Amino acid sequence: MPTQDLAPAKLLRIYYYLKLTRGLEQRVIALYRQGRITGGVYISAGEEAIAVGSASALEPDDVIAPTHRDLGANLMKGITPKEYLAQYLARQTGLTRGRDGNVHYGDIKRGIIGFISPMADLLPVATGVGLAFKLRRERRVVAAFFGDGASSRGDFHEALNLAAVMKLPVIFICHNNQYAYSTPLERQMAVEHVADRAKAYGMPGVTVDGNDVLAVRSAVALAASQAREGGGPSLVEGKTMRMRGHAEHDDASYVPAAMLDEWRKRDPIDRFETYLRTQKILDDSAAKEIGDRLSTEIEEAVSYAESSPLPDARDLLEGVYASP
Amino acid sequence: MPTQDLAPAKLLRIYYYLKLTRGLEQRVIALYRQGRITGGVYISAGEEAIAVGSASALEPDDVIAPTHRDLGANLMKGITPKEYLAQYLARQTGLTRGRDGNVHYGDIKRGIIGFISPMADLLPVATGVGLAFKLRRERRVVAAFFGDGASSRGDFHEALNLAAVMKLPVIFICHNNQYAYSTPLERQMAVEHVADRAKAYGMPGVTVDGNDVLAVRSAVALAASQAREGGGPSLVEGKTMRMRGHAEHDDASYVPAAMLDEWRKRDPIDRFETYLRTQKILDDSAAKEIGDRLSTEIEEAVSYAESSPLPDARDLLEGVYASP
Amino acid sequence: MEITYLEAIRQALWEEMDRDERVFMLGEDIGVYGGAFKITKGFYEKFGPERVIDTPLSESAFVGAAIGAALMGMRPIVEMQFADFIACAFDQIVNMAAKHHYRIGEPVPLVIRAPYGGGIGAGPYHSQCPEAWFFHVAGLKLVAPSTPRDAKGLLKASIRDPNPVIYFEHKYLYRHVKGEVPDGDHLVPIGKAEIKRQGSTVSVITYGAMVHHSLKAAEQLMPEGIDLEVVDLRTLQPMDFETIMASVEKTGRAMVVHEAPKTGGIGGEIAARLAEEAFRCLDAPIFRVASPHSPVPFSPVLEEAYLPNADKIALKARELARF
Amino acid sequence: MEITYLEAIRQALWEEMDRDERVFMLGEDIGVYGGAFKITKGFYEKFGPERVIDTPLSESAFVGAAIGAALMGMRPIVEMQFADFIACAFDQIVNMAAKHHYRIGEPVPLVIRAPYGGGIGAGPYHSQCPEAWFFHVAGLKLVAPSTPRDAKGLLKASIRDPNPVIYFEHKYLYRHVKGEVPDGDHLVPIGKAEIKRQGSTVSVITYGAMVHHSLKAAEQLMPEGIDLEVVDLRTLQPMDFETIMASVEKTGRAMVVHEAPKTGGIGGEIAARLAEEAFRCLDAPIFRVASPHSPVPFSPVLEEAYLPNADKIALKARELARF
Ligand SMILES: Cc1ncc(C[n+]2csc(CCOP(=O)(O)OP(=O)(O)O)c2C)c(N)n1
Ligand SMILES: Cc1ncc(C[n+]2csc(CCOP(=O)(O)OP(=O)(O)O)c2C)c(N)n1
Ligand SMILES: [Mg+2]
Ligand SMILES: [Mg+2]
Repeated sequence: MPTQDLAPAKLLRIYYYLKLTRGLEQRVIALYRQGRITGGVYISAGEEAIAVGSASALEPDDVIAPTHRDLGANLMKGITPKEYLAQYLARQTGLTRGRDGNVHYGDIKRGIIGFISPMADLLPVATGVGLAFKLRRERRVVAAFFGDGASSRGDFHEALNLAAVMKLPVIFICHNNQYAYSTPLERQMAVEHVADRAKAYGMPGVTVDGNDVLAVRSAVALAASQAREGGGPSLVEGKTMRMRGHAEHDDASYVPAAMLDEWRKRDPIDRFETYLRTQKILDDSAAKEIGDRLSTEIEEAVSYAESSPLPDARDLLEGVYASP
Repeated sequence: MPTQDLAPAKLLRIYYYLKLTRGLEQRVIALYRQGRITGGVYISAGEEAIAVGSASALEPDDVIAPTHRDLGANLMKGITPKEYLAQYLARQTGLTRGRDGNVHYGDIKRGIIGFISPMADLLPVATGVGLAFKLRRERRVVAAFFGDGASSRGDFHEALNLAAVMKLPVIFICHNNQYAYSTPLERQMAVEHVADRAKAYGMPGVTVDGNDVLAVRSAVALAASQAREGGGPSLVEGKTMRMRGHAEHDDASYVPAAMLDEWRKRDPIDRFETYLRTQKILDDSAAKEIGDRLSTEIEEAVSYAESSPLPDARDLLEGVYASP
Repeated sequence: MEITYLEAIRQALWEEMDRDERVFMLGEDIGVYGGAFKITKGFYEKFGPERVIDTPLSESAFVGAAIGAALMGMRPIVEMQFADFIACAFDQIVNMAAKHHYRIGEPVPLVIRAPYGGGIGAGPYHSQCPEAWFFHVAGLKLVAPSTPRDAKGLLKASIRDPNPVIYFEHKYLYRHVKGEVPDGDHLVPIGKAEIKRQGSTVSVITYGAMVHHSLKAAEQLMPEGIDLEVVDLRTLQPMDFETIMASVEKTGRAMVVHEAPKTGGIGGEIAARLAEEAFRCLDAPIFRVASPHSPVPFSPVLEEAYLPNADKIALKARELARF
Repeated sequence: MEITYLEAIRQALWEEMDRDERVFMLGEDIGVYGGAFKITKGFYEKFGPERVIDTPLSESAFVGAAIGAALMGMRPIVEMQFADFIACAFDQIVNMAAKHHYRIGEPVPLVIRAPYGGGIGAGPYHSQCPEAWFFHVAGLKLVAPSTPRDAKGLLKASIRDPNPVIYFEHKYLYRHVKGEVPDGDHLVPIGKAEIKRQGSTVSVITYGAMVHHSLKAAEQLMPEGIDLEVVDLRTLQPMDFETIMASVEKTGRAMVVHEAPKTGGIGGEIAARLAEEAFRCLDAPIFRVASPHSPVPFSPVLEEAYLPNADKIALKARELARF
């Protein structure tokens, strides 16, 4: 872990969001197995440090354009466990009021561009957010997340190029989790690092240990401060591993077991917890207290979601267009 | 000029096609000014060496996917001046029988994929040609041309990535002619060389003097021999200059005059002619003989085109679908 | 033996891959994984990685590559993971594939398999019916079977067709529909509709999953003396207007049913042609039953309200019969 | 004073840029060069490089960027160099821009200017009428003015609309059509058709360049006692069906005219709605005059045969009047 001058409160905040992310997703998996979730389930287990580390490096009025594995970042931007679970249960109280499902939600007021399925589509959109900041002389940045698979799409290229040419305050952050659905990295690209792709745009590209939350945080913080100073965009790649199937229906039998074993040892939350303990920032009782708090929050969220009303079919056609 | 072991006949063939390209296009400009052309006119003056040098490095059964500035390559692949002019005059004898115009033509039997307007669209298509070669174990390659502007499109990225991952026998050849319509390079990309973009794909990327026909030829020949041996794709960038407007309606007043003056001194045909003369491969009488032959050919082509019938409106709907 | 719609597609692919070396497949996760819907399960093992190609995540590139391979005489089959992502390859399809033969005179034999449609609780990005986007584009053929028999026969015909064909396979039908499929080299010609149920009161012109809902509506209405004729288009482009006309001439009443939104859907074209060409034999207005003008909602409550179904079809058919 | 259609567009852009700081433009070659059609000539000098942005050649990125800027409260106007290239941004438009408000409840105020249409001898890639691709997509508004007055008023209204609007500006009209435009802050509301010519025999429902051809056909037919009513849709989505209905109720005869190919065109929807909702007042079949099912050919000989024009409209209108 790179030593960083972070106050214990900040470190504990990171710890809290890592644990909240993991806890919420584990709960969703359990609900899924019980048939209580509507639709598929996308989990970020093992790669929470990228979402949380990145979001922890941002200012409150910065914006994120998340992927389907960025629950941690969404939570840090203010999405509540209740909203998240109500979304997974397709309730009226969910973030899209049942119009869209699972990880497809956002709220621009809280600085979150709603994720959509077509991979990499949010990268041009994030570029436009950066453009708005630049035109209005705001010292804000936007963090745009994407997967290794998404980096093969044309929209990735067009967005990074546009951001670089216009020197926009965008941080492109890659979850390199070794797979895109069943497709391993070597069938996705012929370069070693996704960060190598930055060279095509004349922007800095760095590769960090994506399972080291403070390493992610510091790389993103650096990129953010450059962006804020008018230095233009950067690409930050976090190497990590997708520890579950693409979605919960997928047993991921195409992933070698040894690979998972190897990565399990590098679990980002375990590592960070160990670090906090060695730094004497966390002890058993503090950990227990946080754990209890999280359990309560999560269970409250489950009850909230389950007792929330379903959408009303009479609203079906409401809001197809915005009214003036 | 890099010394290459090229027999004089080969060098004279290159010279011939350079001159034919220039001569035909000059004739088209004259016809355009007289109002005898249907539609716009796209000229490759000043960058003929890229098309001709590249095509001269290919084997007869290799395939090209040209841009709108690759007349020289099309001619070397067998397009005749008559067909070319009939196309510009939108005649029934043109390569598309009046269905499409100017530089939008091709003939797969002669190894030419028909160019279409959306920039970079042919790059994925060329990749598929390379895929067919690979699947059938044919030792053929495909040369896919594109402009500096086209390199900003998503299809460029997706195609180069796919070709690299699959190690396909494709040579991606860039006319870096400093402008995309009115847009100068620095508004198109934040890297110095288009060839830098090869680094994102793990393929070789080389930059050559695009106004040196033999330099282009040898770079493409090298890339072709690697591709033929299973070494996968390469990117070859020829630095050149678009010496006229984007099309003939465009006076290109946005291009600094000094820039044109500078590049005019590096005219690829003048330079190659000087080289041939110093090498004693060409003298006044040989040059005159070639010039006369070209004039005759070109004028015959003009007459042919002008006396060719217009398409017949009754055929309008013929061939929308291929019949089994 | 009855097989599923999914198995019918699988068989068609298998037989064509086996029959013709030029046929190969490309798409995301179709190899080792066997595809998001497991349609190509076992193909990688049988035909090898060269003919069952896992591509990078780049729809435009692999559709473009399929076009290039087709131009060189291959017979590529592209799998879209979901039809919704065909939007990412739109330019290659409409500008390159569709126009090439008209412009240059060279065939582009290419099949794009597009798993489409809703009713599976999958929301706005995994439920769309995008066939109308392509219906307006000359040079493309569009196929949308409703039964295992048609699914198999039409896919084989599509693979052998010298044109770019978009093959719309309905995700809801994959495992919900079973049926007999003739043995041997079973082909269903592109461009031929089929009367899936003879009837005398109202012609229901439909395709895809809505064929089944229409047949169900017909059963509901029988006791009321309303006898629906269900015309399954099977091919959307070129459309078999003769069969439609013959049916409407017989019944004098027509309704079009599709799952795609009504506005701008294919039903508009059918109704418009009937309003022009069958004016004299129409005894009643032409009705359309289709989804409303909105994205496909995710929540089952909303999706249920959104999608046409047997009840909604029966309701309109009753109204039409009584007109 | 009469101004051209092109000048009307220019004025609308200028006034809105002047009025509202949040309005800015992006596209290829719109800055120093002033755009392929010179519509933004002088804007770069007046409003500067930050508000008149020359982008790299990447339609998907700059449409996506416009969406992002719109989400942040800006009012971006995108110029497609030619409408044909909108295919390259299709996914961003239909999957991101169109669905965002329904899903998330946030407005996406965005205008995409699409110079479209043929009749200028420009062939398959610079002549397309792609409006039907988007007509089927909920969440988009589509506007297609025919006169300088409407061009200006509708563009200003589009820029102020909180939804993604595709503004189809017809290239043939740019310099071929002149007309008066009211002074001051002239707005034409989105969603309102206009009767461009009152008539009693046949309702011609049309838009874009075909409005002018229809008016010409009306003049041709006057001496024959055939009196066309020309309904200019002006907005395609949402469509002003009330005005269409009122006209058809009056005349009892309807034909739809558009330049886009007939199959799958917007005319199908209009005819279908009439066949359902105006059945009782129709005295004759509904005709459609539109381009055939092929790419737009390049040769003027072929394009002339391809495009609808006053003669072709008059021919069909005569047939309809006599029915
Ligand atoms: C354009 C597009 N094509 C296909 C898909 C189907 N799909 C969903 S996620 C996925 C893999 C994404 O891989 P990656 O970008 O590495 O993200 P990860 O899931 O590994 O986090 C695919 C192919 C999609 N969503 N979008
Ligand atoms: C996708 C797309 N967008 C816009 C255009 C309009 N256009 C035609 S050529 C051109 C510039 C091309 O620049 P470049 O690729 O550098 O080729 P060059 O003309 O300089 O040879 C543009 C913008 C197009 N043809 N395709
Ligand atoms: Mg991944
Ligand atoms: Mg250029």
